[in-house]
Amino acid sequence: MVIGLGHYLTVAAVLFTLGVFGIFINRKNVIVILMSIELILLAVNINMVAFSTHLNDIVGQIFAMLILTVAAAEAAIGLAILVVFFRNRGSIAVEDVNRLRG
Amino acid sequence: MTVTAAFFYLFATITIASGFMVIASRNPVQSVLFLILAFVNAAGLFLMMGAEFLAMILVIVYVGAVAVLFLFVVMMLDVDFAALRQGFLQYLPIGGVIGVIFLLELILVVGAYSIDPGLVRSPAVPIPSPAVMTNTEALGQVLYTRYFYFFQAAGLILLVAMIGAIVLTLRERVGVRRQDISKQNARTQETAVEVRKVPFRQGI
Amino acid sequence: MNPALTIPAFGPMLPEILMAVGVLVLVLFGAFRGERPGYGMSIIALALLAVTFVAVLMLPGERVETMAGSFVIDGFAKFMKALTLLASAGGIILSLDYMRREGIYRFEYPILIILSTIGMMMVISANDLIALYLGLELLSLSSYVIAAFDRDNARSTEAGLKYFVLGALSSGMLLYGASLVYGFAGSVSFPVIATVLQGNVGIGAIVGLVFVSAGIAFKISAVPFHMWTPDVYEGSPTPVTAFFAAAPKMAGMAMATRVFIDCFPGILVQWQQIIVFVSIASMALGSFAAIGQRNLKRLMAYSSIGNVGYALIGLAAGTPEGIQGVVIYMAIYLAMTLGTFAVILGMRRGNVMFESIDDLSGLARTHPALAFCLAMMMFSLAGIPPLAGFFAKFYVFAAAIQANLVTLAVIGVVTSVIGAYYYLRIVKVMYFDAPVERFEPMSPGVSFVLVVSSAVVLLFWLVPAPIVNAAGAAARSLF
Amino acid sequence: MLGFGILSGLLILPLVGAAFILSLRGDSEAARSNARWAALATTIATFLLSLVAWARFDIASASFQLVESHAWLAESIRFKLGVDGFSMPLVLLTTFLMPFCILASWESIGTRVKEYFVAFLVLETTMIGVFCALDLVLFYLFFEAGLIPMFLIIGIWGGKRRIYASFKFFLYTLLGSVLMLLAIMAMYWTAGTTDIPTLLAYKFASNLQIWLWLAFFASFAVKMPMWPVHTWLPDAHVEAPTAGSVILAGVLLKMGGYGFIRVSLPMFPDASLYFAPLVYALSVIAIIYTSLVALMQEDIKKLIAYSSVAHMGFVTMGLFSMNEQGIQGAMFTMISHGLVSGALFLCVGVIYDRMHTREIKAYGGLVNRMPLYAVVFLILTMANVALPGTSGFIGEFLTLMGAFRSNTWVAFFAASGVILSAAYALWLYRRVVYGPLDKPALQGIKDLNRREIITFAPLILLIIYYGVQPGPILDAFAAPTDALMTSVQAALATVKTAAVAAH
Amino acid sequence: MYHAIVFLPLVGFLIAGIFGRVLGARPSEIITTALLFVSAVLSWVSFIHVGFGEEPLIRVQIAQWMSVGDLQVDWAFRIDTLTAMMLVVVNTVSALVHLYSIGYMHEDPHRPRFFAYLSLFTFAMLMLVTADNLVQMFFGWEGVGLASYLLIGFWYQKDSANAAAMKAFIVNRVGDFGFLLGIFTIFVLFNGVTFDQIFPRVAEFADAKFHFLGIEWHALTIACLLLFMGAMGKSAQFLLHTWLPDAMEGPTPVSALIHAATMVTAGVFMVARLSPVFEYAPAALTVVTVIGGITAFFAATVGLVQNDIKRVIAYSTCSQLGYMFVALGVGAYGAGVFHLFTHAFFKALLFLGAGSVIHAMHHEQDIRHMGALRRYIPFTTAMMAVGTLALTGFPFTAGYYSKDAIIEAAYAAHSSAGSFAFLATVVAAFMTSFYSWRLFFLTFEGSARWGHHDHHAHAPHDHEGVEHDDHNRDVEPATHAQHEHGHHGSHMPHESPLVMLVPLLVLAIGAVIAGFVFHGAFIGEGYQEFWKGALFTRPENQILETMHHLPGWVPLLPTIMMILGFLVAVYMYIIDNKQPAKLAADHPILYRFLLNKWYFDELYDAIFVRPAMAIGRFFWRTGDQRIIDGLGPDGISARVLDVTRGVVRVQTGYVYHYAFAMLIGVAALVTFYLFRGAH
Repeated sequence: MVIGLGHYLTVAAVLFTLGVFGIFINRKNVIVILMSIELILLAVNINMVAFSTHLNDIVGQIFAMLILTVAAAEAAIGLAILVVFFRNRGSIAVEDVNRLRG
Repeated sequence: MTVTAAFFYLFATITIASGFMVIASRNPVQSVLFLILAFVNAAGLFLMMGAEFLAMILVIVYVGAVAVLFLFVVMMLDVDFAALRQGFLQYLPIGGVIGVIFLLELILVVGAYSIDPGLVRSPAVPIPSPAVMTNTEALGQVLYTRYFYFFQAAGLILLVAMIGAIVLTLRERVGVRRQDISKQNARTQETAVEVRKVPFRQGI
Repeated sequence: MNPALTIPAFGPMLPEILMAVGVLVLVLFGAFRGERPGYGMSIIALALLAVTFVAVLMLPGERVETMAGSFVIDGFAKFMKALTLLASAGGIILSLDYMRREGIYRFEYPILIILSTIGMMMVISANDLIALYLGLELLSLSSYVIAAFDRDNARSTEAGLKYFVLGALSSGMLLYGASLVYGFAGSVSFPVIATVLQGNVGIGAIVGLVFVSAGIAFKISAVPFHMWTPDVYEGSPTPVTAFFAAAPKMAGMAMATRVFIDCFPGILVQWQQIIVFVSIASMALGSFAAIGQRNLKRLMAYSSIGNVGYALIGLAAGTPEGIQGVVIYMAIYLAMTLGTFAVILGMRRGNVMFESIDDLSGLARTHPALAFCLAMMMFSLAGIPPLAGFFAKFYVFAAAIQANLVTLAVIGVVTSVIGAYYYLRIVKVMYFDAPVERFEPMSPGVSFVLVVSSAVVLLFWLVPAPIVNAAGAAARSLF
Repeated sequence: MLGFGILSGLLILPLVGAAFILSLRGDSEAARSNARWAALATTIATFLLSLVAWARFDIASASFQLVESHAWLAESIRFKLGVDGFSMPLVLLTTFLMPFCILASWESIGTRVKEYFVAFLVLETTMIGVFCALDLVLFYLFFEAGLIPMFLIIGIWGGKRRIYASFKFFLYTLLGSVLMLLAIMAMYWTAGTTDIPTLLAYKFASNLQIWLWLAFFASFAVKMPMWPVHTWLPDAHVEAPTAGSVILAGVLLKMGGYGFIRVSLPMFPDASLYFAPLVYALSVIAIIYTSLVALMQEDIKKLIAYSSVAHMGFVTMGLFSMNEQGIQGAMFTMISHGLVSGALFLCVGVIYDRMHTREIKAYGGLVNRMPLYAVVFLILTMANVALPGTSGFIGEFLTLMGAFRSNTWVAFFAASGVILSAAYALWLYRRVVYGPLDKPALQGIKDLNRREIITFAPLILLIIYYGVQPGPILDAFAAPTDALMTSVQAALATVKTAAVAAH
Repeated sequence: MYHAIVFLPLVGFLIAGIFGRVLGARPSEIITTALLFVSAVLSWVSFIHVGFGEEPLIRVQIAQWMSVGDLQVDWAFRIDTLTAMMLVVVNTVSALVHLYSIGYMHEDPHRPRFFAYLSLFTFAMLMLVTADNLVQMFFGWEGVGLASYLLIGFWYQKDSANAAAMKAFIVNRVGDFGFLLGIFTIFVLFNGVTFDQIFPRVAEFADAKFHFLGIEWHALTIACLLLFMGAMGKSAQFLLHTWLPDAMEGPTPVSALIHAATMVTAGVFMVARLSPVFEYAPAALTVVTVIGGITAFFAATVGLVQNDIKRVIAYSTCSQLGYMFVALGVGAYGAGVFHLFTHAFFKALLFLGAGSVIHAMHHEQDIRHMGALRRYIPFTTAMMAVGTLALTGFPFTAGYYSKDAIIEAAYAAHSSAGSFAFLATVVAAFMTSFYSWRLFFLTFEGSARWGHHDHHAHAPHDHEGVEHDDHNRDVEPATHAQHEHGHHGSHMPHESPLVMLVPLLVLAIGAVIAGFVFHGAFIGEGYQEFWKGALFTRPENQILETMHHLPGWVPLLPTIMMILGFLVAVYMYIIDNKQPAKLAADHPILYRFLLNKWYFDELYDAIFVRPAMAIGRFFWRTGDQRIIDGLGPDGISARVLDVTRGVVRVQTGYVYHYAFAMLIGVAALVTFYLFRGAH
């Protein structure tokens, strides 16, 4: 049984779905949503690296690396926003993020 | 079953299981920890694919910095673990069904790849054989030359992250006494000492 | 193979370089100068934008690739960059007075706008998926921050949070799609992808295309990836909303055009269906949902969703005429949006800003000129000739008819009639209802934006040639 | 052509007046008065200019005259103006009616005077533009642009349900015309131009004609308005201020008829023949249906509005009868109806200004205190029922004759409108003007004042003059009608040949 | 000259109409009357010139009216004997009525208006009779309708007058509906509407067919029938007669001029004018005969029981018009026109006489409340007697020649329609005699029934021309009718002023001698020389010949009927005046049937007026408001709002819903492409 590209892609697909699922199924707090996003990015990275290896093209790894960088930046900003939101509302429950609607 | 396959299934299973626990765990601290677990195992997968540098980065940057940041924030925000609210289970079935369908479709799509490799392609920058240079070196060679534009752009993004985090969270606290070295250095006798002539018998 | 030996051409990147260097200088300047009253930082930022604008205009018109093929400049990019710069400048000018009076001014605001603008320009010139992603992230991350810029305001931070969460999700989707496209086409470079993906391609690439489209659709707030828009527009500080409604839309549409026309021209049949679907859904939702709004900013959010739908009609056509329509549409939409937000920013009494439609009641009596301008904006948005908005719609619908997308065009005009209802309602409130208390006089910056955009909207029909011809040239440069 | 011609002048002049009024400062009585006089002067100047155009117009020629063409959207979409025998009289009608509208608003408009006159002047430009445009996009531009000032006029200075009426007016007509816009585009891509003279010579494929015709029909039918898309009109009329109603009935409705004769009939002759039965049916229904509805109205303006719908039924019927009598009669009906219904709305305005109600019940016996008014109203009523000797007769007679020539059923049913119109018009007259003056509120009502007499006199003189001497207008229609007939006959011949071949 | 004849009344109208208020009443009266007299004198001149001169046809072109394609319509006069005769009738009667009105209307504050209307009417009537084409005739046709409308509604404060005016106009329009279609048919056939274009070519179309309403008709028949519909309306023939009795709401001189002498005969004139066409449409002529016969009979029966002095005469007019149509229908155009001519004199006389009575009785019109007036107003009585004799056909009066000629012609036609018409006219002759004498006796003989009946006079519709409105600033107190009226009952009936009596006298002379003098020219040996082809008869039409060779009893029959009618009237109203009431009581159904005019008004109300209103209301409330608006704009906007509410509800504000929407969007697209298959 050879572990091929398909296996990695499947793992990535499952992780991606879990990430997406985590975003809309989560009712607890926003931080988990941020983690779900990290899962999605992780899935993408697995994809990228898998393809990179498969295609024998290093660009995929470059891409993955840049995604990692950006993901870090994103996490920083996300957490910063979360903090100011918490300061204002005293909660980070997802259900409390609903002042704006209609 | 080869060793490769065994490791693959080990890493893959743990990654997916911890990924699931990230979103399923009731305690966000546990979620962060599962996230770290997922990252570490994913780094294993990276290693198996030959992306050693990325695997290292994943552990260092993600586990070392990002995940810890998460942990820090979770602790700091002192979240109360409120009970699941009404309405959650109501949406779970339909959400689950759509999620599962979505997943199956994705697997179907990526599965198709392994069967049909598709068109002949020529890579822009082929990965040099590990014998010629290491993965890290290969990355470095193109990142700072051919792709230095991306590198600069990533720098700008990090700058934004920095500015953003500061502008959002930094508060100038009034009434906090701080040491201001330049101010101290700039003091001269004239500014520091005031000589006043005290009128006789009148007080200041 | 040693690419390091060839130094890429920096000329085409001059505007970006200017901006990047400028923004670093600004950061340093701001950091050392600290918080001071006055418009200093903003003025410098505006000057920077102006210089960049000139640099953009001086770029060559023909297509040039640089940075190992990651960066491209052509007539289209030139035109859209110019529009984007104007939009950003508008965003800064509109914020001049507001931020101070609301007490939320910090020098980082113009810096973030500039950074975001750099992202937009990168996106417009992106010639591969990585450049696209990086530009998009630069744009988005700055946007998340300025959405939450009023950090002591629950609504603003909520807007920032929602924008961030959904934006991150969408960029995740875009990335996933990009990874699939990369995997199935074997390259991230648009020209390569374009040659590889021709005609009957595998499902993998198409699913990748779907995910990429989702990411793009999120940025231009097209249905069903629009849901952040009303909330973010309502919650953000008004100048920020104006900026969001104007600048990222320019970049977003440019990005969409770039991706679909430059990267996936070979599978037009496939993506055309996505665009048609998204376009119809956006037009319909924009029209219907806006009717139920009382808040002007929220209404403008739905309006922008609808307008994106119309602009996408031109893209769906996939022809030079269609792209010309998109370009013209965006140019005119820019003027209408900035003008409308200028009026919204003029709704102030003392320290209170008003943003409900009812607060406009009787504006025609208290501020005839203001009301007139807003009314013209509304009629223009509704697409009534001879105002500019009509021509915007004219070109995209004409392209759709030419491309035989008659159903799309018919749905488009019908929804535009439905949409006309809510624009009319604003006119009605201003002109037919009894007046309420006067607003304060507008600040000079806001008035300036209003006057310029009103002039464009009102007088476009007399001298349409400059924009039309430039847009035509821009569109042809893509084909 | 570098310079601007006389038609540009007609378009620009009202805008100049509007700009001048806008530049007036303040809302003092003096400013209002200046605005009124400026508006009056502008409209009169425009009218005089249109007379100059009329003088330079060669009535015998069927081609477009006073043509000017400026670069615009594209090489094939130009800012092109010109008039022929169909449009010139309509231009004159527009410029002629405008001063009366200004006069009618002299005292009745007390609020936001400047805006009011600006709106009217802008409206005038758009109306003239519709009739002068020689490019379909330009035509559409003016066609739609008129909605804006009219919307404001109804909405700001209208009656109780003005908001409903203005929205209905706006959205209804907008919905109709957007389809026309799509058709224009389709024509553009098919023929490569939107230049009207070129398109007149272009032959569209028959199956395409059907769709294009329907799209244009959607617009023109709403604008006319034809049954069953007429319901915006009564509401708009009732709520609009007097001058608004005058313009609405006098000019705006004519755009639909003008569109038919400018676009539908000559450019899509096959489709026009194909759909003629539909138009006939709708016209006849309109005539009978709306006449009956008019009979039961309790509001004077609504009654006149419904009668307008019926009269427009005569217009469409005449146009699609596709013979000289029908077409020229229809065109004449439009001119005549412009004068008559315009004057009738002015008439209603007179008593509305005094009593602020349009309920028929509120009136009665006006002749006792307003003999002059009664005379004016009588003449207009008679013109409305198409009494020979008034201009109304010429049009109605000719359209009926045209219809009779092409289909006796249509003429038969349409002619019943002759009876019904007498019924509703006279009944209105009886209830409003005749009878004893026993309503207390009416005891102090005053007869026409000097301004009102000046307003009515020319209208009535023209109505009677054209009833006795319709030549000046009818002759203008003759040449283009002949040209149109030639092309329609050619199409008819083709269809017949095809039919024969099919058998 | 012809310009003067036609346009002088117009001048009078304009002067009185526009400057009447400035000039005052008396100058207006004098100007209009004087102009009319000039016109009348000129008419006589032209009549003698045309009728007894050489020139067959004079055509006077005035101006072009319409020129559209093949349709050429001019303003032009066509003067032949028929026209000249009509000019005489119209202008003479009109001039006399003008004169008479000076006296009759002297109390009325709106005299300028009244005289303006009269002149307008005269002008329109002249345009009608001088028309050289059908459209101009239609102009006059509708013009007289307008004038009639205005004059019937002259006393606009009376609701009944307004209603009657409206009714007259609308019923006439029903006729005009046919007239118009007739014109169109003629145009389609002949490609022209001018008589000169039509008449020479009629024979070509003798057998032509024409599709009308999906049926193939004999072309000329359908054209004539449609045109005749117009005539029916204007001449108040059966089915379209209902307006005429109501028209008596107008001032009495109006009734004399318009609703007796001139306008109502326009239909007769039209058929006579178009005799070249009708001659080729025998079926149409049959219809004309039958309708005429029915009208003659029907109107006479109703006339038997009416109590309003003017209504009796109105029904009489209606009946006499039926006679005229009978004559036309059987082809005896001369007889019809001759009766038109004579009828104008005696019927105008009767009306004006009735006016004089009403004047004398202070606006009392009910003959049951009169009686014994012979002693108070002897001159009027005499004049009325002359009129009655002429109407009933007393030998050697005008009616004797013309009416008897018609009855003979009907007999001579030897057709079933003719026989029917003969029967109807004979019976009608009897009834005419009866009701005329009944009227006469009730009014002038017997006992005075008016002294103690003052309460009745206050019923509003019974007063003619009384200004009730004290607020009216136009009322001149000295001549205010109420002044006299207030003392009603204490005044004796009085003879009318001279200005009213002179016209009576002139007309009486006409009523006596017109038949005797002109019968030769109109229907006798001078026929051809007199008419010179203005009345066309086909060679096969030999009715005038046949009339001279009838069995002896036929010419005597009308006279016998006249005498019978007289005798019955004498018996019932002089000898045993309880009889009428008893008769009415014995036959209540018949009596009420007749009294209510065969219930025509009620019938029309039920089948036309009410349904029209009901349908109108239905179309408005249900059609327009519920269906069209309900399904159209209002319905759509309501649906749009429903959708809006739904869409807005989806925007919950929860991030997970938003994310879910995105997921669904992507999933849907992916699914779409998966199942569509990437091809």
